[in-house]
Amino acid sequence: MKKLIITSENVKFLQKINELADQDITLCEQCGTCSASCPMVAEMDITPSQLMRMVQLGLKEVMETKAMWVCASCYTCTVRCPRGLDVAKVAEALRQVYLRKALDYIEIKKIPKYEFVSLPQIAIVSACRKFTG
Amino acid sequence: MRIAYYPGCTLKTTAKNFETSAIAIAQQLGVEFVELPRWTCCGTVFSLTSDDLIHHVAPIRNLIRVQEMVKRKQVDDEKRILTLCSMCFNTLKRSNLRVKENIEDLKKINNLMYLEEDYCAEIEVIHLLQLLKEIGFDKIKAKVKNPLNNLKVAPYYGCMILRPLEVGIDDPEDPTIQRDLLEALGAEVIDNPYKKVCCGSYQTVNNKEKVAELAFDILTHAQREGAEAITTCCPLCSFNLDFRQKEVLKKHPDFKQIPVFYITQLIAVAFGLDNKTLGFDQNYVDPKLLLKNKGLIK
Amino acid sequence: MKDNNKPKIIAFCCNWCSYAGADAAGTSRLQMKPHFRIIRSMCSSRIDLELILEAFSRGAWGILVTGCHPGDCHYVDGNYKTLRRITLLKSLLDNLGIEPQRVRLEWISANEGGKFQKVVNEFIDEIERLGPIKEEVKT
Amino acid sequence: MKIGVYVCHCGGNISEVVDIKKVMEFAEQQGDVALVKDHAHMCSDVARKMLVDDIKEYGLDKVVIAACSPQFHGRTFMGTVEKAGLSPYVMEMANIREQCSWPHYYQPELATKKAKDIVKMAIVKARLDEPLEKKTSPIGKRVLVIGAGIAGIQAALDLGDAGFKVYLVEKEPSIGGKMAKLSRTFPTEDCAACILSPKMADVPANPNIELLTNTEIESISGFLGNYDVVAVRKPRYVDITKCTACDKCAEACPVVVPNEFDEGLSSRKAIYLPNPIAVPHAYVLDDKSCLGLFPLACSKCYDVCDAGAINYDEKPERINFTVDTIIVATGYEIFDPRKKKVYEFAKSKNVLTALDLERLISLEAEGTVLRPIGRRIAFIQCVGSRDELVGNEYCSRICCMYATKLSQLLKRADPKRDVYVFYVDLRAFGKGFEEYYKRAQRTGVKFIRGRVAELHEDSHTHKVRLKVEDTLTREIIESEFDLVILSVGLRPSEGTTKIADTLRLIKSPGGWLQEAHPKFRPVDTLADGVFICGCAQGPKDIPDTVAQASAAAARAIRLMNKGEYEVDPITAFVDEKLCSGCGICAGVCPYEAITIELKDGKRISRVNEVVCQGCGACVASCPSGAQQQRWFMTSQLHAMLSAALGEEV
Ligand SMILES: Cc1cc2nc3c(=O)[nH]c(=O)nc-3n(C[C@H](O)[C@H](O)[C@H](O)COP(=O)(O)OP(=O)(O)OC[C@H]3O[C@@H](n4cnc5c(N)ncnc54)[C@H](O)[C@@H]3O)c2cc1C
Ligand SMILES: Cc1cc2nc3c(=O)[nH]c(=O)nc-3n(C[C@H](O)[C@H](O)[C@H](O)COP(=O)(O)OP(=O)(O)OC[C@H]3O[C@@H](n4cnc5c(N)ncnc54)[C@H](O)[C@@H]3O)c2cc1C
Ligand code: SF4
Ligand code: SF4
Ligand code: SF4
Ligand code: SF4
Ligand code: SF4
Ligand code: SF4
Ligand code: SF4
Ligand code: SF4
Repeated sequence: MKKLIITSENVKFLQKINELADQDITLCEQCGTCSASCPMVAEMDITPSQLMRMVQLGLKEVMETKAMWVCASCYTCTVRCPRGLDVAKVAEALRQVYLRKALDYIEIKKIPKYEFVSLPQIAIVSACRKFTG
Repeated sequence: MRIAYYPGCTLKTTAKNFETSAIAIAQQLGVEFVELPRWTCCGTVFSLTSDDLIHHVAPIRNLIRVQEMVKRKQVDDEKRILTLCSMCFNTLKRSNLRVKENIEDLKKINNLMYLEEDYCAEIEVIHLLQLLKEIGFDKIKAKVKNPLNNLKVAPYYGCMILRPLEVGIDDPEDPTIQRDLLEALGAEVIDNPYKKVCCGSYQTVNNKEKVAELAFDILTHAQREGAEAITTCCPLCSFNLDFRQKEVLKKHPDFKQIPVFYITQLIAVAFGLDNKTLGFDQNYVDPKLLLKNKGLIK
Repeated sequence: MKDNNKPKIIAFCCNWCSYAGADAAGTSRLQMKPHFRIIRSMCSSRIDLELILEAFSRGAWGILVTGCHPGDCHYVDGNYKTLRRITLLKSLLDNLGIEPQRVRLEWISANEGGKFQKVVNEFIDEIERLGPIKEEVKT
Repeated sequence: MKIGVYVCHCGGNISEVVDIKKVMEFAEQQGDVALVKDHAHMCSDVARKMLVDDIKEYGLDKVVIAACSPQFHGRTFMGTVEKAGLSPYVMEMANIREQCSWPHYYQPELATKKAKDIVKMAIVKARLDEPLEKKTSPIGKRVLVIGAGIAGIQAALDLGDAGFKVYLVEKEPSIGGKMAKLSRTFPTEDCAACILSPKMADVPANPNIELLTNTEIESISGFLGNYDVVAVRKPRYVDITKCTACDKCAEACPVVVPNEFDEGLSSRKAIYLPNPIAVPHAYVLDDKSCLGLFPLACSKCYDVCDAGAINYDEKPERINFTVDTIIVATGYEIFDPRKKKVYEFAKSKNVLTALDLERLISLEAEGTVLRPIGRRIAFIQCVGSRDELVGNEYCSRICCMYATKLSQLLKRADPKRDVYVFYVDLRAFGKGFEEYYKRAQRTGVKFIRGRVAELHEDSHTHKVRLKVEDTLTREIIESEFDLVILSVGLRPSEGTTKIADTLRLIKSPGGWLQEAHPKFRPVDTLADGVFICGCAQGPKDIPDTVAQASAAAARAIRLMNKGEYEVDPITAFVDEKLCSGCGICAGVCPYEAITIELKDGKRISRVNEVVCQGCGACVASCPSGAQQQRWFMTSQLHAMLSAALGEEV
């Protein structure tokens, strides 16, 4: 059994994400609307509502999950949250925390050349913006 | 009427057909797109974090271009900038909203730029669909020479013109703007329950299998309701729904391909414009066969 | 309050919450500095600019206005009126050369004796630091 | 002027700190003070008798009691001086206990000094006190009850039984409200119609109740004890005293329209019986769907009515009456689920509201099957409640329980059914509710924690596919159902909103009627003599509705039973010479007690002293110093300021 101990570190992490995302994540009522609205949820290791819960408790382990990277920033969750929370922004805030350490999530170099030729520019630019620091 | 027009990178390359068809139909409606001089990439996805101002500089710089055009009397519409690409629309509008709502941010962004005049936060960003609605679907209907009778079309909206709420141009849960427009063109409009479901967006770069899966859902649901064609108004949606059909076929060999139009291409067809200018060659699934079968082009 | 070296403070308390809160402080034997006198009104919304200026001109050093917490007003929304009025008044005082912090508005409920004590002691300390209003300002 | 000052020791509570003697000496020096005494316990019988005797013997006309807080013994001493023949408002208390001896226990010298100031403040105020008399106003025994759902019916019956005259006004052609539509009622599952219809029948049988159905309130003016009501009775075109409810007219009528009582699931004729248990039990002609009355286009119903009950020439009738108190019981409406687009209500054949289902089950019990209910059924909770997207943040309080009820009724009727309830939090807080929830679980209803994100009805199969996260297992469920029931929340009814405007009642967030105090005056409003009950005040179930209705009746009786009520005289009044008629005071008064009237061609402010509650806000707002409050005159406050600040007064 894990012991639940919320330390000031956890609180700081929550505050940081709150600040970056300009949200009060504490208000999430864990209704699951975001998860069931998400087109990418099948690809995620934790659901968006779980991601919100982990941030709410300040669990930094959330940084090791895949969900925030799988998020396509489609804002479906955002327009449906009954508490008016912007889950997409929270995912962005988490990505930023990672990327600002000058880390990249994907290696652009690994994308085959022929793909690059046909892909629309906006796809490439946004992928770079979302996945690289 | 001359209006400032922001093309964005994609419309100059993989979505050239979107631009040419849009310019062609606009001409018919008495609107001239005046391309921004020295425009830069908008950044494609607006910066979501509260402390990230630097990524708003590019969009705002483009809006300053409009200010300059207004001063030089290069446009008649003095308050607005038109976009075709949904992503550019979303990015520009969101940045614009941010500085409109937050004077401090506006000041900071103005300070981040050296060579530009200050942005006054008075420009409004609109999408082509909004302009068409404003012109009036009645007026558009009057221009139809070649009604799209019997053509069963399912409009697809994607995310960026619907969400988030403050940016969207229509009801995010039940958008109707393309439906009304297509009805004016005489088409039989099919309501696809997946019309607002995300196509996977930029995940197409590193996870094309998932995007293909989403495209499969979106397209087969439309087909189930009887659709023969899809319309979009975004180069990325278009790519994911059209080009990724190749990937769909790999996984679902029974899948029947379906043409994906830019909405402007169908308007042009209805207006009876010469289809040679409409860039059907740039579409992945050939739309010409369907149009020929329906007697809409020769 | 004839001792000229000690602050003279008037506390306006509304009948329903804050006067009862002051009573509660007393009942609990919470000790306070004595340099204040309470005037009861039915509602904090009775307190106007004229009364406060009158108090200053008669030698008050500071004025404490207390009312029920927002939402608890016995007269629907009297305390909101008070809040608006006091905010306005502070800018006026500034123009008159009276430090705005000489007027303080606090929400104190009937059972918040502890809060009443804390507010009074803090306020007296603060006003003591400011000292009396300068004679020339008074006229 | 003769002022008597009494200093209390409070058995040491005061005298151990404050030097009583010094305070007495100080008081003696003050002008107009004719007598100074002390006592160990001023509140004791002996001391109060002494006070009465002194007033008479020395001819005192003002009294200052330096003792405890007026909150503690103010009423006591007001009563005492009143006994001696003085106005209770010439007694002032100097609070030298709670606000002097107790909080300054360790500073006896400063406390004594402060006690002197406090006594002086009371003396200078007393000097300016006017002998106000407590006023009384007569009050009769007539009550208006607006709305005849279960709340209005209960209140009217309680009042009628207690011998009060009741006008019960209902805008619909029958009484009963929403409860009449329900199947069974949680948690005991009594049949709603079976327990309601005897109560409905009691209404016309009660000689003290005047029932006005098909009637709306046009205006209400006046105040407690004197509310003038104008009501308008809409034409029913059927004489309720003649109609035998034989149904011949409806049989003959060619017009078929949706039946609102069955939520549009069934149909009715243009002339119809509002519902099977309708009271009055008479038909009504719906002139909006009738083929036409002016000029008459059909008359089929008239031709077949043997009772001669139909009269096409009926006109709206204006009814005037006066009442002393008012009870508002105008109820609720269900949330319109079309506003929640993701649930595709109205677009889908197999997405219904819970109220629709109540009707289906009731009708099935009566032997009418309007549509199949199916095997797989899902309930979606919190539709239109707890949802910022639709602007309703509140919990509707009853939908968890009615879903618990309806789901198990369906499951028990056919145990082969799969019944699911998708909830966010299951709120089963009432008496017997948790046990009832457990019973539903035992019956086999599956409760899954998650808010349904979206649904879609297949255009071919008409199965409804919904998506939801089971937030306890974090699995995303996508599943198909034959029928989806939306557990819609409650909204204040249109009638409630209208009456709030007519009576100028305050609304709480969500638009419900605001009670005077959420704990201690739950059925009072801030308008004297106006009470609220049932769902007009907020979402609630039938037991709570009925409890509030009886409470409202009791609160109304409390006011009316004495025949008169006391009006506190510490009201505002206007010095007409100073008033400029600017109207600022009228704008700040929370009770709209102030009107601006023309007098000799000049606009002046007038305070209705029966309505004024004495907050003093108007006084503070008046730029001309024309508005004053009795017992808190500006002159009195100034005098107290001077005394407090050590000036000579
Ligand atoms: C689907 C559903 C199931 C329910 N099941 C249960 C249950 O099992 N058990 C339970 O305890 N509760 C249940 N309830 C709750 C129950 O319906 C309410 O508690 C109860 O009906 C409230 O009664 P009311 O008199 O306050 O309001 P209403 O029933 O709404 O009555 C208000 C009356 O006032 C009239 N009116 C409105 N405005 C005016 C006006 N301006 N002038 C004149 N007349 C006016 C209306 O016509 C109506 O007749 C359920 C509710 C719903 C929606
Ligand atoms: C921890 C806690 C917190 C709460 N917080 C809130 C809150 O924030 N808000 C809220 O609304 N409610 C709150 N409540 C609930 C609230 O306390 C009750 O609703 C309320 O006190 C009930 O009052 P009562 O008069 O019915 O019962 P009680 O307070 O129990 O009074 C019953 C009285 O009857 C006397 N008595 C009993 N038997 C006899 C007898 N045979 N003869 C003579 N006298 C008898 C008892 O001595 C007692 O004085 C809280 C309750 C608890 C336990
Ligand atoms: S929809 Fe909103 S409230 Fe519900 S779980 Fe997601 S973030 Fe939390
Ligand atoms: S924004 Fe991201 S998390 Fe939200 S629904 Fe879209 S993909 Fe899912
Ligand atoms: S009157 Fe008040 S102060 Fe005097 S004995 Fe009674 S309780 Fe104590
Ligand atoms: S026919 Fe006449 S008596 Fe019979 S129900 Fe109709 S109105 Fe009543
Ligand atoms: S007159 Fe009207 S109500 Fe009567 S039968 Fe004809 S249509 Fe029906
Ligand atoms: S009672 Fe239950 S279903 Fe209704 S709003 Fe409250 S939590 Fe939601
Ligand atoms: S004292 Fe208060 S209630 Fe009375 S008239 Fe003035 S504002 Fe209205
Ligand atoms: S605010 Fe004063 S001057 Fe103006 S109408 Fe009221 S009483 Fe008269």
